[in-house]
Parts: sequence; structure tokens; C-alpha cells
Amino acid sequence: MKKQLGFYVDAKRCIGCFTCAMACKNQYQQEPGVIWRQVYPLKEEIYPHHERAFYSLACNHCEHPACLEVCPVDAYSKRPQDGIVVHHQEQCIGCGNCIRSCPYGAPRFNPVQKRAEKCSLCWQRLDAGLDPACVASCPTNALTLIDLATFADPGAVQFPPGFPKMGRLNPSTRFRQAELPKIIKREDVS
Amino acid sequence: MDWNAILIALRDFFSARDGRAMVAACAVMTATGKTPPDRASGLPQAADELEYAFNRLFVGPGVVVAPPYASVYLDPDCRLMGESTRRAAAVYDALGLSSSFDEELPYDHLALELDAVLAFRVLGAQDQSAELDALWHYFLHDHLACWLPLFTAKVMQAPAPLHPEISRAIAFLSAWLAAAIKDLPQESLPMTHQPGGTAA
Amino acid sequence: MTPSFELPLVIFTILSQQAIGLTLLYALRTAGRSARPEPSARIQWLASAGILALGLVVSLTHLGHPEGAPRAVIHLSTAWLSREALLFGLLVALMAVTGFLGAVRALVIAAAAAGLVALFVQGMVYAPPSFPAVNNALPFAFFLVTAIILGAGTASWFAPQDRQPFLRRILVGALVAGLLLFLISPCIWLSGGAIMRLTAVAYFASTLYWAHIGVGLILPLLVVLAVRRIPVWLPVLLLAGALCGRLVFYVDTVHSAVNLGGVY
Amino acid sequence: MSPMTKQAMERILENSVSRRSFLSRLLATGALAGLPCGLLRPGTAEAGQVWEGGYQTFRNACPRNCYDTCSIISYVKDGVVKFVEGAPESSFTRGGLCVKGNSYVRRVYSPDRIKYPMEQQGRGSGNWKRLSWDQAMDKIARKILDIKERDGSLLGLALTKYSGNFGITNYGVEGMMSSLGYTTRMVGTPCWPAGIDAQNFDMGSMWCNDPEDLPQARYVIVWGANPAWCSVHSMKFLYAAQEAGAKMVVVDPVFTQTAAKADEYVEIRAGEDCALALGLCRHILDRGLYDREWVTAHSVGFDDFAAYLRDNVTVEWAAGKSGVPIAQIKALAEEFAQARPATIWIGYGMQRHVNGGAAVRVLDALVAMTGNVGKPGGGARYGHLQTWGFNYHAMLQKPPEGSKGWLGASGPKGEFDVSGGAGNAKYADRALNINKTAQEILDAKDPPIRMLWVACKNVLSQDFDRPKMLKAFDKLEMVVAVDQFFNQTVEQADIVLPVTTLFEDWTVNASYWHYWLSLNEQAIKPLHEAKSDIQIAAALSRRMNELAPGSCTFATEIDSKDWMAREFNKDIYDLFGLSSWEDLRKGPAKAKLASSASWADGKFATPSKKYEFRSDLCAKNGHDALPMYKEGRAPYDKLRLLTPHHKFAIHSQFQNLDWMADFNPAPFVYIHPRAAAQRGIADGDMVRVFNKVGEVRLAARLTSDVPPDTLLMYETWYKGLAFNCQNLVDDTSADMGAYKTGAPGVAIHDQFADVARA
Repeated sequence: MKKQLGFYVDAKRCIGCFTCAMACKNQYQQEPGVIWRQVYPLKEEIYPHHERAFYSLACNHCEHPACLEVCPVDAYSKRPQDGIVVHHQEQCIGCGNCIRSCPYGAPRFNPVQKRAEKCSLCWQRLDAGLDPACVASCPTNALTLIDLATFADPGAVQFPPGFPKMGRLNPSTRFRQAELPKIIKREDVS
Repeated sequence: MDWNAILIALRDFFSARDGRAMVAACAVMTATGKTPPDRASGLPQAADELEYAFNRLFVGPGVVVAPPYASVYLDPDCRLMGESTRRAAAVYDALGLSSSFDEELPYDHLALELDAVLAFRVLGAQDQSAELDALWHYFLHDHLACWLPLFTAKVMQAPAPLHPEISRAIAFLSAWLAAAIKDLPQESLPMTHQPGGTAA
Repeated sequence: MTPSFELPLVIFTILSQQAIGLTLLYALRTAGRSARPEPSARIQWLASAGILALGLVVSLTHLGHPEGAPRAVIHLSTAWLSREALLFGLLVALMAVTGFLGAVRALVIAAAAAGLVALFVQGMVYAPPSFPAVNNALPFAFFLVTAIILGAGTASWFAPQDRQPFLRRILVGALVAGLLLFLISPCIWLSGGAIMRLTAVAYFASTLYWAHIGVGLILPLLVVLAVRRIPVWLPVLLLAGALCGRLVFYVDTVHSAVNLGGVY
Repeated sequence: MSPMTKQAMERILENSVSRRSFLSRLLATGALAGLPCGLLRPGTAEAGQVWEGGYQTFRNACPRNCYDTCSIISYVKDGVVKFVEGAPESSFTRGGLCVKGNSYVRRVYSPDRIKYPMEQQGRGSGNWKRLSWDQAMDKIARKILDIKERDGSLLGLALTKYSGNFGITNYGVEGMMSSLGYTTRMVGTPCWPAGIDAQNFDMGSMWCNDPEDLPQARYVIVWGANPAWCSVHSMKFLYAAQEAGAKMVVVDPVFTQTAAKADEYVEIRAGEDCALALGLCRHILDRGLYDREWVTAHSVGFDDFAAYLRDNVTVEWAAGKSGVPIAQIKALAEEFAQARPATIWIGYGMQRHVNGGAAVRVLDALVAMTGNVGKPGGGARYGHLQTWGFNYHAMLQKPPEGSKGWLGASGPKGEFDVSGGAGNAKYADRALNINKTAQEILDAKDPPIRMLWVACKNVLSQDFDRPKMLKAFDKLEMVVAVDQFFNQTVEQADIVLPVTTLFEDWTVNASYWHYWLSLNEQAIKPLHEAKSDIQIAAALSRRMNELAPGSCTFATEIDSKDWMAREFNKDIYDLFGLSSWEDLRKGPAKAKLASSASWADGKFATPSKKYEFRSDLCAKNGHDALPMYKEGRAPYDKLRLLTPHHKFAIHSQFQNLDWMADFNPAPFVYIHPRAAAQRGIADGDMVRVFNKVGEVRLAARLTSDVPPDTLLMYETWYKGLAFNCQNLVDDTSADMGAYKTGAPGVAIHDQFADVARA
């Protein structure tokens, strides 16, 4: 299999601290409101406690990216060497089609530049031999970079509950699901 | 209109540290701008009111309505000491000028930029260099004209009614910009700002 | 991603469908008849071209950088939007030429066929995987019904008297079809996945949705059935109703990213 | 020549050689003489800004009073911090920061920063005038001299300062006060004092194991702490313990993020930690699972404690008090006692109760009786001050000759006080309880508090009983606030002074949790007119001495870097294996520990040199000699109210930044669905939370993360929002704290309130 980089989101380790999301802002000094990486709390139908389990998501660098397919000006490309989906912002005309079409909400509209933008997987950092800013910042090692060509964790899932199943796109993110502790509730109030 | 005098007064107004200096700058604008001095200014109390209003809009210590720094409007991340601050300083440097304030007054503070405008005007009158023209064109069209309208719009959106002196200063600022743009050959109209791309 | 009022797209799709509808209806009502064009053919076709051109201009205002619009046709290999841009560009030219040449039969058929294809392509643009409720043939169906309703309605302004009953029948049929389509689709979504259900709930809770059903479909149907003709003001009502319906389509169709972390 | 394109011009401007030569002809004409410029001046070739080149890196340290005290690398280009990273050298943070640390650049360059010294004409009026530093210092100095003249002393001048900026040189604020004379000090700490006293009584000092030895633990109880939010870098060590087979149990009244990561979560009735811990001790005693050998060799008073347990404690009683089922108490006790090593992370939350100190003593006893004190991977982990042995050069200043003050000796002025009390001086500072600041200001007489200096602290967001604080402010003739942002205290100040961020001056930072030491270099020039706390002290001293020579002993000219260097001494160098502070420029250093465990040699710092289950010192300080049950606070309203820290903020810092608002735009009160249903409250409703102190209005979130008898909201300051949880928190004291920190703690979590739809 060809090299395909992606994120491994370990929801069992993730503490929802938003460090990854803020590290992304720190790296790119984004305008307020522009979010490349968001930390999504799992709804209570999936994890029965409010805001206690999370998926940290950015671009999934899909095998068949919807953004790339639908972009009328061909502003997206998929790097052959590692499968990173790159948005070439200078070509973007701000039509919003990628934003509408990505099921994972990865591309965002930048109201100042009037163009779309999204997670670049820090390809410049990768090319310089560094981890992506979000991965480097994760205090619990819950967000890591994987190469699907060599990644072989049998426990990993591609479409856990809370992450839309889009098989045709084949997103490159893999997950480990959050777990619940044994919970001993107070007797006097329950 | 004696724009040099107006620009000096505007510069002094926006760099004023107290109400008295603000009133003095306003008086110059009144005298030069040929608008009738329709209100008594210069009274200490009036100076105080002007100073409070000025600080609410431009200085602080609270969240200011219209920060008078180019980078807040031009840099995509609305911060101080951004790329446009750097560009403003580079323009001064190209003119052989530097600010003695360093970080105490970020280089793209309105007062410093108006001071640079004055330098351009005087130098331009002495020296018909194409390079100077080009630099001026850049500073006016690609810098000042991109942020001053956004800045004045912010001032006009202030929640409280504008102090008349501030409103007049803003009017002079807008009028100067309009006149300056008209004076320049219309090669490229000031475009909506397109800040440099992010890392993508 | 939160859906927003994409007004330029609402106007563009409605106007383009009105233009295509006019074209289709012209082709339909003249099919199998003498090759002689209708007296107002030139005006009709130029009107279609004008409406479509207006729609295209409005669509530019939706772009962050309209100056880059010409480049929008460069990704024909996979982007339905590129295909849409190219096809609508060709279509407006074809309509104009048809108008200038006085509705030559071959051109009429070509334009109608191109219009149908254009509707299909447009339907595909708005059927991305991110909107599970409409990630299917529904957008095409919605657009086709809208095109025929608006086309039949608007054509009544131009068509000769003897073709009015035909238009009326088409309109009644399209209104009934539309009514069924727009009422049944959300009901089907209710039995689908979470995002589809959210979409259905949002549609049913929307005043605009009911305005479309009431003002854009039921009321015109009753009027046409009652007076047995298409009153001259009816196309305006149809257009207003269609705009409401399209707003619902853009505002209330739920994006899958809205419920990330929740059930899909 | 036609105007060049913007891009072409910017290319020219990018490079100093090209931009200088661009107008070279012009410069040669000498045209620059006689320009009408008032602000810009002809620059020399050397002057002006250096814009070219790559990043310069600087060492910084997060000074925010946090367990993690992250070591930072700042990337500076053209004199501007572009982004920050964690220092990879620290094995504790491993190159990471937290969500707050990653927002630092936004803080420095926020247009909202306080830029100049300013004076408010009418407190709270919003009518502000700009002052020069000279004017500001003159006004303040004259006020101080006026107080001295009226009262004959400076006791009318009060300082309230805590840890908003926790650099060692920031203790120069205390130094500034000392250099003026004897003043009034708000002493104590709102943070952790009850536990400090408890550990001092039990072991002679507060001293925790290196958190990096957590992976060696076979059993971990995190009790009343939420490291997943408040010490994110500790989590990986807890995970490592779990992955090595240890069980992690979280005991907390709230299902915290840490609880969600535990193997077992025990929901406990808030304020009944004492009871649950005693129940565990009793069961361990009954089953004979305690470490007989260890208690015999290393402790005193165990038999007394055992007798107390047998006579007064049963597991059933503990279950009734704490709400934890009997079977679970027994299981927890047996598991904990049989795992070696086992450890308890004692949180600061659980000691913010009227019986908090007592609870910490019982937890210490639980760890000690199972023989886990002094063991790597074991320990009663609370905090430590082992790496804080600086010179406190900035802090230790002499009062001017002839200063008059409070008669008699004074106690400690906080947990970091190294002045050792008043010694044999005749006078001392007047010590008032920092946790009752409002009441103390209202009550202070002879002389009254006339002037309040607020530094490294946001009184109106962090101190208790905000309505009372506003009344107290009315009594003050002058309030000086030193801050970076226009918070709710600055709103009520007369004079505000802009203070530097960590990037703008030198200092050094240590942690009270891990054992790393970080240098904080000056990475950029101070923005606007901001000055650091010690530079402000020097400026004030300058003016004081001009107006009244000899009235202030603080240096009038200061080199911050030199003052930072003066904080180091041989002991620090030896502890960290440094030859000079300059070594820290290469990265943070970790203390050379003989063992990762505290008290590894079994020699305690108590009077008996042993672990004291029975502490006479404790009794002498007015408490029980034994770790005993102490009643919690009787409820004064229908629901318990908890106001802990948020992950997006540390007290009132960070949440005001727009980047933070992108992720967390507004506050909520968290309510159990049952309690909400009883009040007709639906998720998202605006509600009123109210009690005898005051009320706040905010939106409700329904969640079973909190028990049905509890309301939860976080202590934060949102820009532009009036929300302030201190409208609901009174200033009732905790049991302990006075012995080591000068004042008892405060029962932040013994608060009660009710809620209704707004």
C-alpha cells in the first residue's frame, strides 16, 4: 500500500483539553473564528456523560477527498508521497463547495480572506522532520500521526459512533473508542 | 485646504497623551479646516470629556472600540505587531526614518503613519524621484487606504454618540484620504485587502 | 459547519430552473406540431437567456473572489460544479442563439436536452455526501419539478391561447407531483439516519417549508383547478413559493458535521 | 515610472539593503533635514529595526501558579513572538504546553492589553486619563507620603498579591512594600493552606514524590483533584501506571474528566472526605492490613489513632456520611492496602472545606498506615517547596530607618514566606487574612486601610463575597491595580499600571509539583509602556526618594536580568547540578533527587522526627491531636455549590482571549436533570443562581456529571460578561492554614445556593 498519513485519535486517552486545537492556532496564528482542528464532545447517546469523551478532528486526508473532487478550480491536491490533502489557498475562489461537501466539516470559510482553508497536516513541519503542531502538543499522546501503509492496530476503528460513516471517501483517521470507568454512585441521593 | 497643517494636527491629535493636547490639535484643525468653530473648546471640563471619550475609543484601559493600529485591520489575525506593522516600519526605514518609540508605540500606530505621510509630502515636493512615487503609491494605496476606512468605520460604530471633536477629526482623516487618493494616478484602486496566505 | 442563507445560490438556482423550465415547456408544447415557431418565440427564448444570465451574474456574488470565476470550469474531471458552470455557460449561449435564430427546431430540442442535462448536473452539485438527506436523486427531482412548475407558469405569459390548456395540465400535474415530492421526502427522512431525521424535523418546523407547500403548491393548484386557467399573476406566486422552498433546501438541510460526536 | 505592484514593493521592503538603496538618491540629497515629522526621526544605518533572518529562540516559563509550570520555547522573529512550544528537555511536559499556554501569543499582542499607566476619575465611571509613568509614580508616592504623615506609619497601605504572576522576582512586590516601611499585608493563601498545615503536622513539611514516579505505583487514588484539567502533563504518568497494571480510582463529588479516565470512580458527598477516609482506615485496621512494621519503626501515636478508629468509626458510619456504599468502602480499603506501592494524590479541592485540614490528615494517615510514605510510586502527594530555595533577593528588603509599624511579632505571610517572621525587630507588618480581604478592610482600624495595591491578582474575580468587596473598596482612598487586562478589579481601580507578560522581562520559575526549574528570558521588549513588577518598584522608589529622600530603600535602577541572577545560590545550583544560571539557557533542569520519594530515609521533620499520627503541635494549634472526624459545614441553602477551575482558564486569566472564546464562548451552571426537573429548568435555559451572598445569571446545562444535590460552575472571567461566581461564595474559613501560611484557608466548596429559571 502507498504511504498515507493520517491521525490516530485515541479517545480512551483524550482528555478533551483542547491543547491540540489551540496549538494549531498558535502555529498558524489564525484569525479568531477560524478553526482547523476542533475537539468534539461525544453526545450523551454515545458516551453517557456530558463532555467527558471527545474526538479531536481536523482534516481526515481522505483517500477520495470530497473537497478535492468538488473543487471547481482544482485548488486541492493530494500529495503523492504521503497522501496529504493540500488546499492551495491562492487558487481558491471562495465558492464554498468544499465546505458544503466535506461530511466532516474540515474546510472552513475564512471571512477575512474570503477563501476556504483547512488543516494542512503541517506538511511544512513534516517536511522539516517535525510532528504536526497538534500531535506534538498533545499532553497525553492521544493524538498521533500514523501511516496507514504500516499501521496495523487490530483494535483501531475507522468509523466509531459519532464519526459519520463515509466509506467511499475512505478517511485516513483511525480511532480507539473511549471507555467508561466503573462508577460507584452515592447511595444517599440516588 | 492646507493638508500639511491638517495632517500635523491629526498626528498630534492621535498621539495626544492628554485632553489639553487633544484640544490644541482640534483648535488647529478648526483654524485650518475652515469649518466654523461651532463649539467652545479649550475649557478644562471640555478637555476632560474629550480625553475620556478619546481613551474609550483608542487607548483603554478597557477594550477599545477602534484600536489605532494598522495591523488590527490588515493582519488576518487582528493583533498588534503583525506583518503590517513590519511593513510600516520598513517604509519608514526606506525613507531613512525610524521611530524612537520602539515597542512603546507599535510602528503602525496611526500617529506614526500620519507622520510618515508628512515626510512623503515634503520629500515629494523636493524630489521628483520615481522610486519615491512608487513607495508613496504603495504606502497610500496598499496600506493606508486599506485600513483607514475600516478604522473610521469602527469609530463610527461606537456604541455611545461620538464626541464632536473626534467626529470632526475622523471626518478630516477621511477627507484627506479621499483627496490623496484622487491626487494619485488611478493605476490600481485600493482593493479589498487580501492578506497573505496562511501556511496552507 | 452551520448552514447559512446562501441567498445568491437560492436566486441562481431558481432563476436558472425557471429559464430551463421555459425551454422545456416550449419544446414540449411544440413537439410533434408544425415546425413553425410560436409568434413570441424570439422573446421567450431571449427572456430565458436573460433570466439564466441574470442568475449566473447573481451566482458570482456568492464567490469570495468573483474575479476567479472563469477558472471554475477547469476541474471538469470530477467537479460537478465545474460541469455546471460550463454547461450553464453553454446553455445561456444556446438559448440566446435559439432566440436570435427564431427558435429553430433543432436548436429548441438541443436546448431542451441541454437544459435537462444541466438540471441533472445541478442536482448532482447539491447532492454531496455531507447532506445525507439529499445525497441522492432528490435534488434533481426537486429541481426538475421546480423547473416545470416555474416553466409552465411563466410560459403562460408567452404561449398562444390554444396551448394554454396544455400548460395548465402540465402545471397541475407538476404541482401535484411537487406536493407529493416535497411532503413525502421529509417523511421518508424520518425513517432514515440521525442527520436525515434532523433534516426532516428542521423542514417540518420551518415556516418557509409550509409557505412553499401552501403558497407555492396548494394555493396555485386550487386556483388553477378553480378558474381552469393560469391567471397572469400566478407565476409570481409560483416564484415566491419556489424561493421559499429553495431557502428551506439551503438552510434546513442538515450537514453531517453538525452532529459530529453524535449519532450519524 | 508607473507605480509598482504591491507585491513588487513588498519584495523591496522585505530586505534592508534593497529598501535602503531604493531611495539612495534621496538620502544623498540630505532631504531628511527639516522634515515636519514630530514622531519619526532620521535613522542611522544601524538604527531602525532588524526585520530579516530566521527565528531566535528564547527560554520562557509559564508563571501561572499551576502544577505543570511548563517550560516554554518562544520563537521570535523581528522582535515579535511568532509562536511558542513546550521545551522538549523537560521529561515532565515532554515538549508540550496546555490549551492556555498555546494561546500566549494572543495575550501579548491582544489589542485589549492595558497599554499605559492610567487614572480613573471616579471609580467605576470608565472615565480614564492617561498618565506618564512619572505622573503615576508621583501620584502614588504622594499618597503614600500622605498616609505616612497622617497615620505616623504606613499601615494604612495594604498589599494584596497572590500568584497571577508567579516568577521568583515577582516577590519584588512584597519587597517594594517592605522597602517603604511596615505596611498591611493580606497574608495566607486561598489555594492550599489547610492541606499544608495538615502535612506539616503529620510529617513536618509538605513534600510530595516526584510525579514522574507515578508509573511505579500499583494503586492510585486521585482524591479531590482533576489533573485532566489542571495538570494535563501528569495524565500520561497516570496512564503509564494504569498500563503497567495499576488501578486508578478517582474520589470526587463530581464526575470529572479525570474520573472518566479512571478504572473506578467513587462519587462522594462533598465535604465528607474525612468520613470516607476514616472508614477506609478502620477497615484496614480491622483486617490487619496496615504495615505494622512501618508504623512501629517510623511513626508515633498509631495506637492512639487505632483506638480512635475502633471507638468512633465504623464502615457503616462512613458509608452513611459519605454516601459511598459499605461494600465499596471495604473493597477500596482492601485493594489499596494490599497494593504496594499505593499512592493518593490529595487534591486542593478537597481541602477547601471547613474540615479540609482534618481530611488531609486522615488521608496522610491512610497512606502512612499502609506503609506507603517514603516509597517511590507511593506517597501522600499534595505538593512541595523543595525547589524553592532561592535568595528572594527581590523580596527581602529593609524598611527605611525609623519606620513604625505593628507592635509585636508577626507570623508567616504565606506559604512562600522566607523572611522568618519579624525576628527581633520591634515592629512588624500588620497581617490581615487574605481570604477575608473584604471583611478585613471593612474592620481595620487604627489606622484604617487607606490604600490598596493589587498585584498578580484579580481581587474582584477571585476573592470571596464580591458584594462585600465592593463595599470594602468604598472605604479605600486609593486603589492601584497592576495588570495586563481590564478585568473587574481594574474597573474599580483609581490607577492602573500596565505590567509585562512573561516574554518581556527576566525571571525564574519553579514548580510545587514536579522538580524542574525553568529560566524565563526576556524574549521581546516590553510592549507599549508595560513594566515588570520590580521595574515598577524601582520607579516608585525613585519618586519616593525624590519627594522624601530615604523614604524607600528599594533600588532605584534595576537590571532585571541581574536581579534574576541574584535569586540563585549555591544550594540551588547544587540541587539542580548547575554551575551557573546560564546553564538554564540550554533548557530546564531537574533537581537531582536522592529518591523520587519524599521522606525516603524515614526521617521526618516533625518534633519527634517520625510520622506523627498524634501531633501535639497540631493540638497546640487548636486542632485535634489525632486525625479525627470533623463535621462539615451545615448547609445554608438547598443545593451545594461548587466553583472549581475551568480547563480554559486559570482563575480570571486566559478565558478573556478571543481564541479561547472560539472554543468556550460562555459560562454554564451544571445541574443534575432531577434537580432541574424539580425547578422546571430545561437544558439551555437562562437561570438565576442565588444565595445569601448574591446571585448570578447564566445558562443551565443538565448533566448527571454532578449529583442531584449539587450545582457546579467554573471560576472564570469572560471578556464583556458580568458573570462572576464570587457573587455566591462567602468567606468562611477552612479549619487549617494559619500555622504555616499565616491565615486559615477558605471553605470555597462549602457553599450552598438555589437555582430558578431567570
